[in-house]
Amino acid sequence: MDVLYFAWVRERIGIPKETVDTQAGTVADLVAELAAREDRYAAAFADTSALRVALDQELSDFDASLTGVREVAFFPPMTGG
Amino acid sequence: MDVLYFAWVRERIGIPKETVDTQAGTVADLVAELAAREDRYAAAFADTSALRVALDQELSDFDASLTGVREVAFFPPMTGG
Amino acid sequence: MRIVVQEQPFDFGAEAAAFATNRHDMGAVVTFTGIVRDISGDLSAMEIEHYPGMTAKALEKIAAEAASRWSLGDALVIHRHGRMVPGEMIMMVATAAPHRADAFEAAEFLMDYLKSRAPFWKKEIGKDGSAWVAAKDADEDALTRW
Amino acid sequence: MRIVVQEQPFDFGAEAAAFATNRHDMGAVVTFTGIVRDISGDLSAMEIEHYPGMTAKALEKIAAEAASRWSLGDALVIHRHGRMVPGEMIMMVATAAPHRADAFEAAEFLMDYLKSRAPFWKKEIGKDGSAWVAAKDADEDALTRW
Repeated sequence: MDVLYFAWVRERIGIPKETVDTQAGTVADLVAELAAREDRYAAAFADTSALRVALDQELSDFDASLTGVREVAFFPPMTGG
Repeated sequence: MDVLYFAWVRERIGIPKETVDTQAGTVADLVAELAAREDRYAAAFADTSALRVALDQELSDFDASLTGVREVAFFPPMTGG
Repeated sequence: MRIVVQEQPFDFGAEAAAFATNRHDMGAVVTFTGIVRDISGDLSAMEIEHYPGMTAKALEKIAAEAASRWSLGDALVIHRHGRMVPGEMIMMVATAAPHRADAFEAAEFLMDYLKSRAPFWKKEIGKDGSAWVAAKDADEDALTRW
Repeated sequence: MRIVVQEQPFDFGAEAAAFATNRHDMGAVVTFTGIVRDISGDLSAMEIEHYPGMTAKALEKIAAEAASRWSLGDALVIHRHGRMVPGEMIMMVATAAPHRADAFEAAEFLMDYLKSRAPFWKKEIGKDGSAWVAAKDADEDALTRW
Protein backbone atom coordinates (compact mmCIF):
# COMPACT_ATOMS: atom_id res chain seq x y z
CA MET A 1 0.00 0.00 0.00
CA ASP A 2 1.30 3.44 -0.92
CA VAL A 3 1.18 6.01 1.87
CA LEU A 4 1.53 9.69 0.93
CA TYR A 5 2.16 12.70 3.14
CA PHE A 6 1.54 16.35 2.31
CA ALA A 7 2.35 19.78 3.75
CA TRP A 8 3.55 19.72 7.38
CA VAL A 9 2.78 16.01 7.71
CA ARG A 10 5.31 15.39 4.93
CA GLU A 11 7.82 17.74 6.56
CA ARG A 12 7.48 16.12 9.99
CA ILE A 13 7.82 12.59 8.70
CA GLY A 14 10.53 13.67 6.29
CA ILE A 15 9.36 11.82 3.17
CA PRO A 16 6.55 12.45 0.67
CA LYS A 17 5.70 8.80 0.05
CA GLU A 18 6.49 5.27 1.12
CA THR A 19 5.25 1.76 0.54
CA VAL A 20 3.92 0.13 3.69
CA ASP A 21 3.33 -3.55 4.26
CA THR A 22 0.44 -3.72 6.69
CA GLN A 23 -2.45 -5.84 7.91
CA ALA A 24 -4.21 -2.79 9.36
CA GLY A 25 -7.97 -3.09 8.95
CA THR A 26 -8.84 0.60 9.24
CA VAL A 27 -7.15 3.96 8.79
CA ALA A 28 -6.99 4.31 12.58
CA ASP A 29 -5.18 0.97 12.83
CA LEU A 30 -2.67 2.12 10.21
CA VAL A 31 -2.14 5.40 12.07
CA ALA A 32 -1.46 3.49 15.32
CA GLU A 33 1.02 1.26 13.51
CA LEU A 34 2.86 4.20 11.91
CA ALA A 35 2.86 6.31 15.10
CA ALA A 36 4.52 3.43 16.99
CA ARG A 37 7.43 3.36 14.56
CA GLU A 38 9.49 6.44 15.39
CA ASP A 39 9.22 9.83 17.08
CA ARG A 40 8.79 11.68 13.77
CA TYR A 41 5.72 9.55 12.99
CA ALA A 42 4.40 9.91 16.52
CA ALA A 43 4.77 13.71 16.20
CA ALA A 44 2.98 13.78 12.86
CA PHE A 45 0.08 11.64 14.10
CA ALA A 46 -0.12 13.08 17.64
CA ASP A 47 -3.48 14.76 16.99
CA THR A 48 -5.52 13.12 14.24
CA SER A 49 -8.27 15.73 14.67
CA ALA A 50 -5.80 18.07 12.94
CA LEU A 51 -5.42 15.63 10.04
CA ARG A 52 -7.41 14.58 7.02
CA VAL A 53 -7.15 11.30 5.14
CA ALA A 54 -7.85 10.33 1.54
CA LEU A 55 -8.29 6.74 0.35
CA ASP A 56 -7.52 6.20 -3.31
CA GLN A 57 -7.78 9.98 -3.80
CA GLU A 58 -11.17 10.44 -2.18
CA LEU A 59 -11.60 12.17 1.18
CA SER A 60 -12.45 9.59 3.85
CA ASP A 61 -12.51 9.03 7.63
CA PHE A 62 -10.17 7.55 10.19
CA ASP A 63 -12.58 4.71 10.94
CA ALA A 64 -12.85 3.71 7.25
CA SER A 65 -11.81 0.22 6.16
CA LEU A 66 -8.59 -0.23 4.19
CA THR A 67 -9.87 -3.31 2.33
CA GLY A 68 -8.98 -2.97 -1.34
CA VAL A 69 -7.32 0.42 -0.84
CA ARG A 70 -4.09 0.98 -2.76
CA GLU A 71 -3.24 4.57 -1.81
CA VAL A 72 -3.65 6.33 1.54
CA ALA A 73 -2.78 10.01 1.93
CA PHE A 74 -2.44 12.01 5.17
CA PHE A 75 -2.47 15.79 5.23
CA PRO A 76 -3.66 18.81 7.22
CA PRO A 77 -6.98 20.55 6.39
CA MET A 78 -6.79 22.03 2.91
CA THR A 79 -6.13 25.70 2.33
CA GLY A 80 -6.61 26.21 -1.39
CA GLY A 81 -8.43 28.97 -3.20
CA MET B 1 -39.46 73.76 -14.30
CA ASP B 2 -38.06 71.11 -16.65
CA VAL B 3 -40.07 67.90 -16.84
CA LEU B 4 -38.40 64.82 -18.35
CA TYR B 5 -39.94 61.53 -19.50
CA PHE B 6 -38.18 58.23 -20.09
CA ALA B 7 -38.91 54.82 -21.61
CA TRP B 8 -42.64 54.14 -22.18
CA VAL B 9 -43.64 57.33 -20.35
CA ARG B 10 -41.68 59.29 -22.97
CA GLU B 11 -43.25 57.21 -25.76
CA ARG B 12 -46.81 57.69 -24.47
CA ILE B 13 -46.47 61.42 -23.98
CA GLY B 14 -44.52 61.72 -27.20
CA ILE B 15 -41.75 64.05 -26.05
CA PRO B 16 -38.60 63.51 -23.94
CA LYS B 17 -38.69 66.88 -22.20
CA GLU B 18 -40.69 70.05 -21.77
CA THR B 19 -40.69 73.19 -19.68
CA VAL B 20 -43.76 73.49 -17.47
CA ASP B 21 -45.00 76.61 -15.77
CA THR B 22 -46.71 75.39 -12.63
CA GLN B 23 -47.71 76.35 -9.11
CA ALA B 24 -48.01 72.67 -8.09
CA GLY B 25 -46.86 72.19 -4.50
CA THR B 26 -46.08 68.47 -4.70
CA VAL B 27 -45.25 65.87 -7.32
CA ALA B 28 -48.81 64.52 -7.00
CA ASP B 29 -50.21 68.01 -7.71
CA LEU B 30 -48.02 68.24 -10.82
CA VAL B 31 -49.14 64.79 -11.98
CA ALA B 32 -52.82 65.83 -11.58
CA GLU B 33 -52.15 68.99 -13.55
CA LEU B 34 -50.38 67.15 -16.39
CA ALA B 35 -52.93 64.29 -16.51
CA ALA B 36 -55.71 66.84 -16.97
CA ARG B 37 -54.07 68.29 -20.09
CA GLU B 38 -54.59 65.66 -22.79
CA ASP B 39 -55.35 61.96 -23.23
CA ARG B 40 -51.70 61.06 -23.87
CA TYR B 41 -50.77 62.53 -20.47
CA ALA B 42 -53.75 60.90 -18.80
CA ALA B 43 -52.66 57.55 -20.28
CA ALA B 44 -49.06 57.98 -19.10
CA PHE B 45 -50.09 58.94 -15.57
CA ALA B 46 -53.08 56.57 -15.24
CA ASP B 47 -51.32 54.39 -12.66
CA THR B 48 -48.66 56.22 -10.68
CA SER B 49 -47.85 53.03 -8.75
CA ALA B 50 -46.21 51.90 -12.02
CA LEU B 51 -44.10 55.08 -12.12
CA ARG B 52 -41.05 56.46 -10.39
CA VAL B 53 -40.11 60.10 -9.97
CA ALA B 54 -36.76 61.85 -9.58
CA LEU B 55 -36.37 65.43 -8.33
CA ASP B 56 -33.19 67.14 -9.46
CA GLN B 57 -31.81 63.72 -10.38
CA GLU B 58 -32.49 62.02 -7.05
CA LEU B 59 -35.18 59.36 -6.63
CA SER B 60 -38.11 60.79 -4.68
CA ASP B 61 -41.79 60.23 -3.90
CA PHE B 62 -45.09 61.47 -5.29
CA ASP B 63 -45.89 63.32 -2.08
CA ALA B 64 -42.58 65.22 -2.09
CA SER B 65 -42.59 69.01 -2.25
CA LEU B 66 -41.53 70.76 -5.44
CA THR B 67 -40.21 73.83 -3.65
CA GLY B 68 -36.85 74.77 -5.15
CA VAL B 69 -36.91 71.86 -7.61
CA ARG B 70 -35.66 72.65 -11.12
CA GLU B 71 -35.93 69.24 -12.81
CA VAL B 72 -38.62 66.56 -12.41
CA ALA B 73 -38.33 63.22 -14.23
CA PHE B 74 -41.01 60.54 -14.63
CA PHE B 75 -40.19 56.98 -15.68
CA PRO B 76 -41.10 53.32 -15.11
CA PRO B 77 -39.18 51.16 -12.59
CA MET B 78 -35.58 50.82 -13.70
CA THR B 79 -34.34 47.72 -15.47
CA GLY B 80 -30.57 48.17 -15.73
CA GLY B 81 -27.81 45.69 -15.04
CA MET C 1 -13.46 53.58 -7.58
CA ARG C 2 -14.28 54.13 -11.22
CA ILE C 3 -17.74 54.66 -12.75
CA VAL C 4 -18.10 54.64 -16.52
CA VAL C 5 -21.29 55.19 -18.55
CA GLN C 6 -20.79 54.93 -22.28
CA GLU C 7 -22.41 53.89 -25.53
CA GLN C 8 -19.48 52.03 -27.08
CA PRO C 9 -18.49 48.46 -26.15
CA PHE C 10 -15.91 47.94 -23.39
CA ASP C 11 -13.11 45.38 -23.34
CA PHE C 12 -14.16 43.07 -20.49
CA GLY C 13 -10.93 41.04 -20.48
CA ALA C 14 -8.71 44.11 -20.41
CA GLU C 15 -10.84 45.82 -17.76
CA ALA C 16 -10.96 42.71 -15.55
CA ALA C 17 -7.21 42.11 -15.90
CA ALA C 18 -6.31 45.75 -15.18
CA PHE C 19 -8.62 45.75 -12.17
CA ALA C 20 -7.10 42.56 -10.70
CA THR C 21 -3.44 43.40 -11.38
CA ASN C 22 -1.02 44.68 -8.73
CA ARG C 23 -3.38 44.09 -5.83
CA HIS C 24 -0.75 43.08 -3.26
CA ASP C 25 -3.05 43.73 -0.33
CA MET C 26 -6.33 42.41 -1.82
CA GLY C 27 -6.81 38.65 -1.79
CA ALA C 28 -10.07 38.55 -3.72
CA VAL C 29 -11.45 40.06 -6.91
CA VAL C 30 -15.02 39.38 -8.10
CA THR C 31 -16.44 40.46 -11.43
CA PHE C 32 -19.97 40.33 -12.77
CA THR C 33 -20.81 40.77 -16.43
CA GLY C 34 -24.31 41.24 -17.82
CA ILE C 35 -24.86 39.99 -21.36
CA VAL C 36 -27.73 40.55 -23.82
CA ARG C 37 -29.61 37.27 -23.67
CA ASP C 38 -31.79 35.93 -26.44
CA ILE C 39 -34.19 33.66 -24.58
CA SER C 40 -36.82 33.15 -27.26
CA GLY C 41 -34.45 33.07 -30.19
CA ASP C 42 -36.08 36.02 -31.94
CA LEU C 43 -34.38 38.97 -30.26
CA SER C 44 -32.78 41.28 -32.83
CA ALA C 45 -31.39 43.84 -30.41
CA MET C 46 -31.62 45.42 -26.98
CA GLU C 47 -31.91 49.19 -26.66
CA ILE C 48 -30.93 50.75 -23.38
CA GLU C 49 -32.19 54.23 -22.59
CA HIS C 50 -30.77 56.16 -19.67
CA TYR C 51 -31.12 59.47 -17.86
CA PRO C 52 -27.78 61.12 -18.53
CA GLY C 53 -27.95 63.73 -15.79
CA MET C 54 -28.76 61.14 -13.14
CA THR C 55 -26.89 58.00 -14.17
CA ALA C 56 -23.34 58.69 -13.00
CA LYS C 57 -24.69 60.30 -9.83
CA ALA C 58 -26.83 57.25 -9.00
CA LEU C 59 -23.99 54.80 -9.71
CA GLU C 60 -21.55 56.77 -7.58
CA LYS C 61 -24.03 56.79 -4.70
CA ILE C 62 -24.48 53.01 -4.95
CA ALA C 63 -20.72 52.40 -5.14
CA ALA C 64 -20.07 54.71 -2.17
CA GLU C 65 -22.71 52.82 -0.18
CA ALA C 66 -20.96 49.52 -1.01
CA ALA C 67 -17.59 50.97 0.04
CA SER C 68 -19.06 52.06 3.38
CA ARG C 69 -20.59 48.66 4.12
CA TRP C 70 -17.77 46.32 3.18
CA SER C 71 -14.02 46.34 3.55
CA LEU C 72 -13.38 47.10 -0.11
CA GLY C 73 -10.11 48.06 -1.71
CA ASP C 74 -11.68 49.14 -4.97
CA ALA C 75 -14.78 48.94 -7.13
CA LEU C 76 -15.52 49.43 -10.80
CA VAL C 77 -18.85 49.89 -12.60
CA ILE C 78 -19.16 50.13 -16.38
CA HIS C 79 -22.65 50.40 -17.89
CA ARG C 80 -23.51 50.91 -21.53
CA HIS C 81 -26.54 52.51 -23.15
CA GLY C 82 -27.76 52.45 -26.74
CA ARG C 83 -28.24 49.48 -29.02
CA MET C 84 -26.68 46.03 -28.48
CA VAL C 85 -27.16 42.63 -30.09
CA PRO C 86 -27.48 39.25 -28.29
CA GLY C 87 -24.15 38.13 -26.83
CA GLU C 88 -22.91 41.70 -26.36
CA MET C 89 -21.92 42.83 -22.89
CA ILE C 90 -24.22 45.39 -21.30
CA MET C 91 -22.29 46.14 -18.15
CA MET C 92 -19.78 44.91 -15.61
CA VAL C 93 -18.96 45.46 -11.98
CA ALA C 94 -15.75 44.47 -10.22
CA THR C 95 -14.84 44.49 -6.52
CA ALA C 96 -11.50 43.95 -4.77
CA ALA C 97 -11.32 43.09 -1.08
CA PRO C 98 -8.94 41.46 1.38
CA HIS C 99 -11.39 38.55 1.82
CA ARG C 100 -13.66 36.73 -0.59
CA ALA C 101 -16.91 37.16 1.36
CA ASP C 102 -16.61 40.95 1.16
CA ALA C 103 -15.77 40.90 -2.55
CA PHE C 104 -18.75 38.63 -3.33
CA GLU C 105 -21.27 40.47 -1.15
CA ALA C 106 -20.26 43.91 -2.38
CA ALA C 107 -20.55 42.77 -6.02
CA GLU C 108 -24.03 41.30 -5.38
CA PHE C 109 -25.08 44.47 -3.56
CA LEU C 110 -23.86 46.62 -6.47
CA MET C 111 -25.81 44.47 -8.92
CA ASP C 112 -29.00 44.45 -6.86
CA TYR C 113 -28.99 48.22 -6.48
CA LEU C 114 -27.90 48.90 -10.02
CA LYS C 115 -30.81 46.78 -11.32
CA SER C 116 -33.47 48.75 -9.47
CA ARG C 117 -31.99 52.13 -8.57
CA ALA C 118 -29.88 53.25 -11.54
CA PRO C 119 -31.84 55.01 -14.31
CA PHE C 120 -31.56 52.53 -17.17
CA TRP C 121 -34.46 51.05 -19.14
CA LYS C 122 -34.21 48.09 -21.48
CA LYS C 123 -36.27 47.66 -24.62
CA GLU C 124 -36.21 44.36 -26.49
CA ILE C 125 -36.38 44.67 -30.25
CA GLY C 126 -37.76 41.42 -31.69
CA LYS C 127 -38.54 40.32 -35.18
CA ASP C 128 -42.26 40.97 -34.54
CA GLY C 129 -42.04 44.22 -32.63
CA SER C 130 -40.51 45.71 -29.53
CA ALA C 131 -41.33 45.84 -25.83
CA TRP C 132 -39.98 47.52 -22.72
CA VAL C 133 -38.61 44.99 -20.25
CA ALA C 134 -40.78 44.97 -17.12
CA ALA C 135 -39.11 45.33 -13.75
CA LYS C 136 -39.25 42.08 -11.79
CA ASP C 137 -40.68 41.95 -8.28
CA ALA C 138 -37.75 39.66 -7.48
CA ASP C 139 -35.33 42.46 -8.31
CA GLU C 140 -37.09 44.88 -5.98
CA ASP C 141 -37.30 42.18 -3.30
CA ALA C 142 -33.56 41.52 -3.65
CA LEU C 143 -32.88 44.93 -2.11
CA THR C 144 -34.49 43.95 1.18
CA ARG C 145 -31.67 41.57 2.03
CA TRP C 146 -29.14 44.39 2.44
CA MET D 1 -16.83 22.84 -17.94
CA ARG D 2 -13.07 23.20 -17.85
CA ILE D 3 -10.74 22.34 -14.94
CA VAL D 4 -7.10 23.35 -15.16
CA VAL D 5 -4.35 22.66 -12.60
CA GLN D 6 -0.98 24.09 -13.55
CA GLU D 7 2.21 25.60 -12.20
CA GLN D 8 2.60 28.46 -14.68
CA PRO D 9 0.68 31.74 -14.48
CA PHE D 10 -2.62 32.05 -16.35
CA ASP D 11 -3.89 35.05 -18.26
CA PHE D 12 -6.90 36.15 -16.19
CA GLY D 13 -8.08 38.78 -18.66
CA ALA D 14 -7.91 36.43 -21.64
CA GLU D 15 -9.57 33.57 -19.71
CA ALA D 16 -12.36 35.81 -18.40
CA ALA D 17 -13.00 37.34 -21.82
CA ALA D 18 -13.01 33.98 -23.60
CA PHE D 19 -15.37 32.58 -20.97
CA ALA D 20 -17.84 35.48 -21.30
CA THR D 21 -17.79 35.75 -25.08
CA ASN D 22 -20.53 34.38 -27.35
CA ARG D 23 -22.92 33.54 -24.53
CA HIS D 24 -26.13 34.41 -26.34
CA ASP D 25 -28.26 32.42 -23.90
CA MET D 26 -26.46 33.30 -20.65
CA GLY D 27 -27.24 36.69 -19.13
CA ALA D 28 -24.73 36.53 -16.29
CA VAL D 29 -21.05 35.72 -15.89
CA VAL D 30 -19.31 35.85 -12.50
CA THR D 31 -15.58 35.46 -11.96
CA PHE D 32 -13.58 35.14 -8.76
CA THR D 33 -9.81 35.58 -8.65
CA GLY D 34 -7.62 34.71 -5.66
CA ILE D 35 -4.44 36.76 -5.32
CA VAL D 36 -1.35 36.26 -3.13
CA ARG D 37 -1.84 38.85 -0.42
CA ASP D 38 0.95 40.37 1.62
CA ILE D 39 -0.84 41.37 4.82
CA SER D 40 2.16 42.00 7.06
CA GLY D 41 4.39 43.48 4.39
CA ASP D 42 7.10 40.85 4.84
CA LEU D 43 5.85 38.01 2.63
CA SER D 44 8.46 36.99 0.06
CA ALA D 45 6.46 34.24 -1.59
CA MET D 46 3.63 31.75 -1.30
CA GLU D 47 4.27 28.08 -2.04
CA ILE D 48 1.31 25.92 -2.91
CA GLU D 49 1.66 22.18 -2.59
CA HIS D 50 -0.98 19.89 -4.06
CA TYR D 51 -1.82 16.20 -4.37
CA PRO D 52 -1.55 15.63 -8.12
CA GLY D 53 -3.51 12.38 -8.28
CA MET D 54 -6.44 13.84 -6.39
CA THR D 55 -6.60 17.50 -7.41
CA ALA D 56 -8.32 17.36 -10.80
CA LYS D 57 -10.66 14.64 -9.51
CA ALA D 58 -11.69 16.75 -6.49
CA LEU D 59 -12.21 19.87 -8.59
CA GLU D 60 -14.31 18.01 -11.13
CA LYS D 61 -16.47 16.61 -8.37
CA ILE D 62 -17.03 20.08 -6.90
CA ALA D 63 -17.81 21.57 -10.32
CA ALA D 64 -20.24 18.74 -11.14
CA GLU D 65 -21.98 19.33 -7.82
CA ALA D 66 -22.34 23.04 -8.67
CA ALA D 67 -23.75 22.18 -12.11
CA SER D 68 -26.32 19.86 -10.53
CA ARG D 69 -27.50 22.46 -8.01
CA TRP D 70 -27.76 25.57 -10.17
CA SER D 71 -28.93 26.33 -13.65
CA LEU D 72 -25.43 26.80 -15.03
CA GLY D 73 -24.42 27.12 -18.64
CA ASP D 74 -20.73 26.66 -17.96
CA ALA D 75 -18.05 26.75 -15.28
CA LEU D 76 -14.29 27.16 -15.27
CA VAL D 77 -11.76 26.47 -12.52
CA ILE D 78 -8.05 27.25 -12.85
CA HIS D 79 -5.79 26.61 -9.85
CA ARG D 80 -2.03 26.99 -9.71
CA HIS D 81 0.54 25.24 -7.56
CA GLY D 82 4.19 26.03 -6.91
CA ARG D 83 5.79 29.33 -5.95
CA MET D 84 4.12 32.75 -6.39
CA VAL D 85 4.96 36.25 -5.21
CA PRO D 86 2.53 38.81 -3.70
CA GLY D 87 0.14 40.21 -6.30
CA GLU D 88 0.27 37.04 -8.42
CA MET D 89 -2.97 35.26 -9.15
CA ILE D 90 -3.37 31.87 -7.46
CA MET D 91 -6.61 30.72 -9.02
CA MET D 92 -9.85 31.73 -10.66
CA VAL D 93 -13.35 30.39 -11.07
CA ALA D 94 -15.95 31.55 -13.56
CA THR D 95 -19.65 30.70 -13.87
CA ALA D 96 -22.16 31.49 -16.62
CA ALA D 97 -25.91 31.28 -16.00
CA PRO D 98 -29.14 32.66 -17.42
CA HIS D 99 -29.70 34.68 -14.21
CA ARG D 100 -27.34 36.52 -11.90
CA ALA D 101 -28.37 34.82 -8.66
CA ASP D 102 -27.36 31.41 -10.04
CA ALA D 103 -24.04 32.70 -11.37
CA PHE D 104 -23.19 34.34 -8.03
CA GLU D 105 -24.27 31.42 -5.85
CA ALA D 106 -22.50 28.81 -7.95
CA ALA D 107 -19.27 30.83 -7.90
CA GLU D 108 -19.46 31.20 -4.11
CA PHE D 109 -20.21 27.50 -3.73
CA LEU D 110 -17.22 26.60 -5.92
CA MET D 111 -14.98 28.84 -3.84
CA ASP D 112 -16.22 27.52 -0.49
CA TYR D 113 -15.71 23.91 -1.52
CA LEU D 114 -12.43 24.55 -3.27
CA LYS D 115 -11.07 26.22 -0.11
CA SER D 116 -11.77 23.26 2.13
CA ARG D 117 -12.16 20.19 -0.09
CA ALA D 118 -9.55 20.48 -2.86
CA PRO D 119 -6.09 19.18 -1.90
CA PHE D 120 -4.01 22.36 -1.91
CA TRP D 121 -1.86 23.62 0.96
CA LYS D 122 -0.38 27.10 1.22
CA LYS D 123 2.94 27.93 2.83
CA GLU D 124 3.94 31.53 3.42
CA ILE D 125 7.61 32.27 2.93
CA GLY D 126 8.50 35.37 4.92
CA LYS D 127 11.75 37.21 5.49
CA ASP D 128 12.09 35.54 8.90
CA GLY D 129 11.00 32.03 8.06
CA SER D 130 8.07 30.13 6.65
CA ALA D 131 4.80 28.76 7.95
CA TRP D 132 1.93 26.65 6.65
CA VAL D 133 -1.30 28.60 6.45
CA ALA D 134 -3.79 27.22 9.00
CA ALA D 135 -7.28 26.33 7.80
CA LYS D 136 -9.84 28.77 9.17
CA ASP D 137 -12.89 27.56 11.09
CA ALA D 138 -14.83 30.15 9.08
CA ASP D 139 -13.92 28.33 5.86
CA GLU D 140 -15.18 25.02 7.18
CA ASP D 141 -18.30 26.72 8.55
CA ALA D 142 -18.95 28.31 5.15
CA LEU D 143 -19.76 24.84 3.77
CA THR D 144 -22.75 24.46 6.06
CA ARG D 145 -24.73 27.10 4.17
CA TRP D 146 -24.98 24.94 1.04
